[in-house]
Amino acid sequence: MNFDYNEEQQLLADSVRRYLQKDYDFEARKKIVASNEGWSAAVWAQFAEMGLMGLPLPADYGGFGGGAVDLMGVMEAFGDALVVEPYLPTVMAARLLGKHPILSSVAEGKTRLALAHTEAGARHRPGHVNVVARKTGNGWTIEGEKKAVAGAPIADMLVVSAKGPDGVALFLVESPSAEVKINAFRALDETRSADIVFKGAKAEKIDGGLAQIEDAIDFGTALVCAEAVGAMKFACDTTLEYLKTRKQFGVPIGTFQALQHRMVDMFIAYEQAKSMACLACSKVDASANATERARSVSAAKIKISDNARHVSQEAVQLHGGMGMSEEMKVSHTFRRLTVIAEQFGGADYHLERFAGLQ
Amino acid sequence: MNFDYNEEQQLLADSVRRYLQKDYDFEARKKIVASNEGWSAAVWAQFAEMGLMGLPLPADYGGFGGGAVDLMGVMEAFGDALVVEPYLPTVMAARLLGKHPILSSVAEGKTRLALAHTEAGARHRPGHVNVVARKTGNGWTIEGEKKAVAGAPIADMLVVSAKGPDGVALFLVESPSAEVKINAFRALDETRSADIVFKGAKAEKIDGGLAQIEDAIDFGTALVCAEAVGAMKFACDTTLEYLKTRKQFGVPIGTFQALQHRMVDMFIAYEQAKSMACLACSKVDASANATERARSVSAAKIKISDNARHVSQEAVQLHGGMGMSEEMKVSHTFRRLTVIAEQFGGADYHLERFAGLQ
Amino acid sequence: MDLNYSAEELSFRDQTRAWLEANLPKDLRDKVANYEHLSRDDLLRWHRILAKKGWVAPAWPKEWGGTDWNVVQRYIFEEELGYVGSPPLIPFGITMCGPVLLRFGTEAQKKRFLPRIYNGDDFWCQGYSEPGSGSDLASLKTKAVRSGDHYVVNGQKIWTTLGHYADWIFCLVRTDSSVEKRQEGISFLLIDMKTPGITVRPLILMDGAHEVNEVFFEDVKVPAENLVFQENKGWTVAKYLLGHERMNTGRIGASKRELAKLKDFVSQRNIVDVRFKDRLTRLEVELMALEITNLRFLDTMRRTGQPPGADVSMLKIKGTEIQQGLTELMMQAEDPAEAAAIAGSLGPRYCSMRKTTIYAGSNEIQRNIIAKMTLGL
Amino acid sequence: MDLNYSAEELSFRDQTRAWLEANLPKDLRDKVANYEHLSRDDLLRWHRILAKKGWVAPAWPKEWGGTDWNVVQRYIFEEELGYVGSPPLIPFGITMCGPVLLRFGTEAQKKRFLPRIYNGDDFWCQGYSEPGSGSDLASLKTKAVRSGDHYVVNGQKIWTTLGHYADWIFCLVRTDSSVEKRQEGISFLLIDMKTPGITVRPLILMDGAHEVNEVFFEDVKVPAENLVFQENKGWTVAKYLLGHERMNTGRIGASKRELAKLKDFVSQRNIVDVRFKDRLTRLEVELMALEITNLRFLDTMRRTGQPPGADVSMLKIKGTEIQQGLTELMMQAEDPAEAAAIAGSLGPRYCSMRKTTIYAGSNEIQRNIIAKMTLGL
Repeated sequence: MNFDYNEEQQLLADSVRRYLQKDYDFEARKKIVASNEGWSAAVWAQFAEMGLMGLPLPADYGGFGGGAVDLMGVMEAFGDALVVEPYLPTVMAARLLGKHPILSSVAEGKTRLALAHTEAGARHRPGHVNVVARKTGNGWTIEGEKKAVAGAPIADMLVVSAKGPDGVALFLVESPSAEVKINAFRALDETRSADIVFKGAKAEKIDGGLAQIEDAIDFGTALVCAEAVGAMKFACDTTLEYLKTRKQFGVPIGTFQALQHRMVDMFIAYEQAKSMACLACSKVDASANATERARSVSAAKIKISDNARHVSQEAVQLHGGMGMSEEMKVSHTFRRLTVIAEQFGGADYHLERFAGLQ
Repeated sequence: MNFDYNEEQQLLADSVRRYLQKDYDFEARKKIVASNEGWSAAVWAQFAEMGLMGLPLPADYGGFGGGAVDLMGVMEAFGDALVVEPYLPTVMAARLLGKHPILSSVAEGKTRLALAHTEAGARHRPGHVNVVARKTGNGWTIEGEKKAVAGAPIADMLVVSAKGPDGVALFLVESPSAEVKINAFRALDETRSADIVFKGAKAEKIDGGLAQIEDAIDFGTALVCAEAVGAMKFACDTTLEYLKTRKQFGVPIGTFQALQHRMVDMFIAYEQAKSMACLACSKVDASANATERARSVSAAKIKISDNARHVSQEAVQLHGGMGMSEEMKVSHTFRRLTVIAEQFGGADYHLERFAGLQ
Repeated sequence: MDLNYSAEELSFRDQTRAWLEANLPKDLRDKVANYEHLSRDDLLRWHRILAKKGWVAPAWPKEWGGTDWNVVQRYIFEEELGYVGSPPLIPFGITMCGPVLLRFGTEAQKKRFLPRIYNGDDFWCQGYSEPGSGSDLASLKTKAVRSGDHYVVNGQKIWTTLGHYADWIFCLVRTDSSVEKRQEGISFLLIDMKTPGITVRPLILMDGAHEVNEVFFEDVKVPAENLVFQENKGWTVAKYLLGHERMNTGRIGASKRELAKLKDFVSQRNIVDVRFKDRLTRLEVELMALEITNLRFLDTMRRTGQPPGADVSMLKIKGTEIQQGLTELMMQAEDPAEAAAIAGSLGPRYCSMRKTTIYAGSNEIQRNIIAKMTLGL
Repeated sequence: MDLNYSAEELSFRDQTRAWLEANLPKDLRDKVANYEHLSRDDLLRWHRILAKKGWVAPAWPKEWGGTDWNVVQRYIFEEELGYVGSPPLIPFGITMCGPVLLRFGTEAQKKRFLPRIYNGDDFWCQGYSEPGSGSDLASLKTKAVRSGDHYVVNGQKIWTTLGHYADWIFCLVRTDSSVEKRQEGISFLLIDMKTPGITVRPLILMDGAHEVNEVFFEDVKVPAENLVFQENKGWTVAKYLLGHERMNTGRIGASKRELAKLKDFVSQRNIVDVRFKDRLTRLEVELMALEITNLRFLDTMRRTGQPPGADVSMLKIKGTEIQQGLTELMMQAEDPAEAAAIAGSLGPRYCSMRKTTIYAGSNEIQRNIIAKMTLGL
């Protein structure tokens, strides 16, 4: 039993945190979000430089073979700083690429990926795939529409799930192209996302099917739990700071007991969420089977969804009008936590899934 | 639009309240609950004397033809005083007796009734009836088991639902007898109840079937909503009083803001519950059809169940240890509200029912 | 007991509804339905349509354009406005400045300002909150110093809703800093927004909308005739305003419209998850309860002729919780694959509605009020 | 990061569990499982079984019978006790009076009392709360006046758990009323319950159980040698006790057992309502989270060797909320037709569990503690 990060994990998390504090403060982030591209190539290069891109990749491709726990501290730091670069989409998609040679380029920070899986009406059910893959000569083509693909406007390659002759399979597709139409938008949390129309796009078949997709989504869910913990920590800390400094009626508003008790409940919600993020990441790395992994991830996501909503709403409320202002970072943390609450399925979806895995 | 009781309703409610304050205070009630019988014949006689028994009965049988709204003020007073006499079982059963001659005796306070309808596994679904009625010569006999029949140990006659040759029908049965075995118990709210075994009990068929049973249960549910409002009012008032008088750290605990806000939420919960009790009683009396009635009653019961639980739990919590003591009336109000929350179905049941009545 | 409106009230409601349905311009209705930005012109256009009909200030005395409606009729009218989905009637002129002038203004002030408010010639905003004074209004610091026939105002207001549209602002300002009781050194001033020295800076909220502002005053000269009531008695005016008309803070009409829309959406999307449906039902029930509670207050008010007590604060608490709940459910009802739609409209609206439990006296302040005034704690 | 126990810890757990399974008498286990009343003899019988094994006071120093287990082993042991469904180990002797004597007692006091506590010869209870002093302990009024070689005690204690079983009571009493700081006039006294002048009056709780009492002191003579630590320094002792060992306030083992039972019950009754199952899942998840949170505290404690901070109060808050939630769900799971069963056992248990958020420092007090000590508010 040990809840510490090991030395490498801690060093990495610390250096990421230091870097973000220096070069990714709220003002710097604001500029990135407002830019046309909505992400920073310089930041991405720095991530690669620090080894973040290679961290979860196989050693043969310049990676370190890290698991979810190895990424936890990084994701917490990202949640704190509200990083908008498509790190999570890239590592999720990379997880599905096995030992594909492109991973070397990913590790070097030269290639960004996205996982094009979500479709209209799926509501998070992983098997809901209507995009079609057809064999053509010695290759494949993809036809159909994917929705809300995180990081897609920034990605060079897409990992696409599609129904082939033998069921759901995975394909690698270049993006964008004449056959891959990217309808980009800025999501509620200010990351870039896209709906994608594939019109006979050329594709390379890669190994893996539904089981691998579920594994990648559980991996991503566990990481987003860790990111949520970082964001909640910021929300709690900044709210506490506000309660201590904001004065009304001649005293800090943190002297009012009703607000104290609500602050305590936020703090407990954060601690309970953190515990479940530890569980999810650990089990993604070390579960005996997919059911155990899925149960732990769903249990974690139930708590993270409930508590992300609770903490984000209370953080804004306890800030009063200031919490509503775009100029306050906490309002952006609110938006990110709002998205996280439903990302990869909200509490409803995971309650259903958990109950089905008894 | 008018939320007042009319003059007769107000006079009656006031006189019931005065009587209960005088002769049914907490100490008097304690003795009644502790008695072998678990009810007071003198109190019952007084109810009859005041016209409460006749109130909902037809004029031809010594009654006043009153509806749920006419009984509201009475039920609120009963909820305040935690009356354990089987008034509700009697008036619910009487509602099913149409113009049966026995009603004269009910109006005079000479006959108590109970509605034997609930069966194991029914979970409030009104059509779940397995007790059987068989035609024998010129009469009927009843066979089977009813559960948790409120007021049954005290009742002289039972209105029993049973499956006859033409579906669910209603029967009048004397109780107890060699063929009607009463297994009495004291319910969690200190009222008397019984499981009943019918072994070929002689029965008189009366008019009505499932529709009438649903009507009677909606009537009873609306009344229990009103009773809950009376009990919640007491819980709020006594808790507020406690907050004002109990001192800790040199000041009344009601000066602590966290407790103030929780007291306010109790108070609002009571007001919202009261509004829904008004709706339920009004609609029971004046709905255009059974669906409208059922929707209103279920809507009310959802709110009453949620708020009864909230108010009762908070009342005990804010009383600290004292709220746990049997010597404090509020602990008995807690028990009654706990039962009310599930009586005639809790929020879950009525959410399901409400959704089915769109 | 009768929970229904009388035949006369029903007929009033039907007529009101029919007129509103017929006279609310389609483009405005669509903008409201789609939560689109409403321009100054949009707001004034609707204001003037109502003014022309004589319905823009129902609570004013008949001589100034009021309708002579009783409290129930006024309530019905406002709920119908919400239900039909009209643009909001900006309260600063009609329901704030107007009543203040009617109660405390000089004849000259009334004649000068009331008709222009009524006809939508002047757009008003409110200068109450300051960076250091939110819930604790009496701590305000914006200073007005008398100098001959005018005041010189210096300071800053914040959260000034639609200040960037406004022609006039009514302000609480400090005219005496020496008094021990802070409430006793405050005055109520009317200030022309075109006066030199006034700067309006947008405060963008997290939904990206420009709705509120900071307003800075630097040596702003305000004619002394723009003082309302007596110098240093502004707190009396402010209190009158706060207690004035709080029968519609539940916004039940608007929430009914949102609920109906949500139900439509749910049946189009064929959402059958019992979890979602339960939340929807609980919100519907909460709204039913709130409407009846509101009518109970109204009934008491009509019967006693007395303004409602502090417990009317519960309408604001419950009403805003319901509004927030509705936007949250709407967002959850949407297919998560439609993230673009969520980012475009539902999400920002959810964000925006968080303000309802903060503004106009935060729900914490409302609970303090009930605790103190109603419960005696 | 590794959330699992080490191989050694797992083996310790398995051995502990196996021994408890084998040595917990069936009649006691059944009584606990059925929430039946436990007599003084029941409690002492189990106490003595553990004492004989050497496991009744794991945290005590080895010389007085302790086990030398580390914090993790002690935690595992207590959770296993809860999970197996053992009768409660009454804390007043072993985990309250014992540690106080070990820290503050004279050699004579240790020799006189500790072995009898260990062996279950004396049954102890706690005399802290008074009718006027609940959360505000320092306001206590029970007086002890020194008179020669003894104190004369007058006053009243309340909520004295199992006082009617007790041979001894440890009390906080006021020995100096003149001091300005109330905490400075309090002393810690050991009192033989057989001393003349002591009356124990049952306080029946709403579940009908006799568990707590009022204890009245009328000119009760207590030998001065029964003073622990210095006169007027009792508050030091009390604070030590409050901060002593709070690693198991979450009662996770017991809640796991209740959860397993509830799941059994649900599958027997074939309850498929998604509403009920969701509540069950959320409780299960909350319990999982609490267990990990608890282990995180434990890990920190083991690593740093420091006692936990005030934030450990969250274990009590969440643990009691879970316990209450479980009893509430259990009652809802039962067929409402089984009202007799609800009245007989489930209902009283639900009533009884309401006390968990009140006793041992109410959850409001726990929130105050976290706000002040951890958050610095």
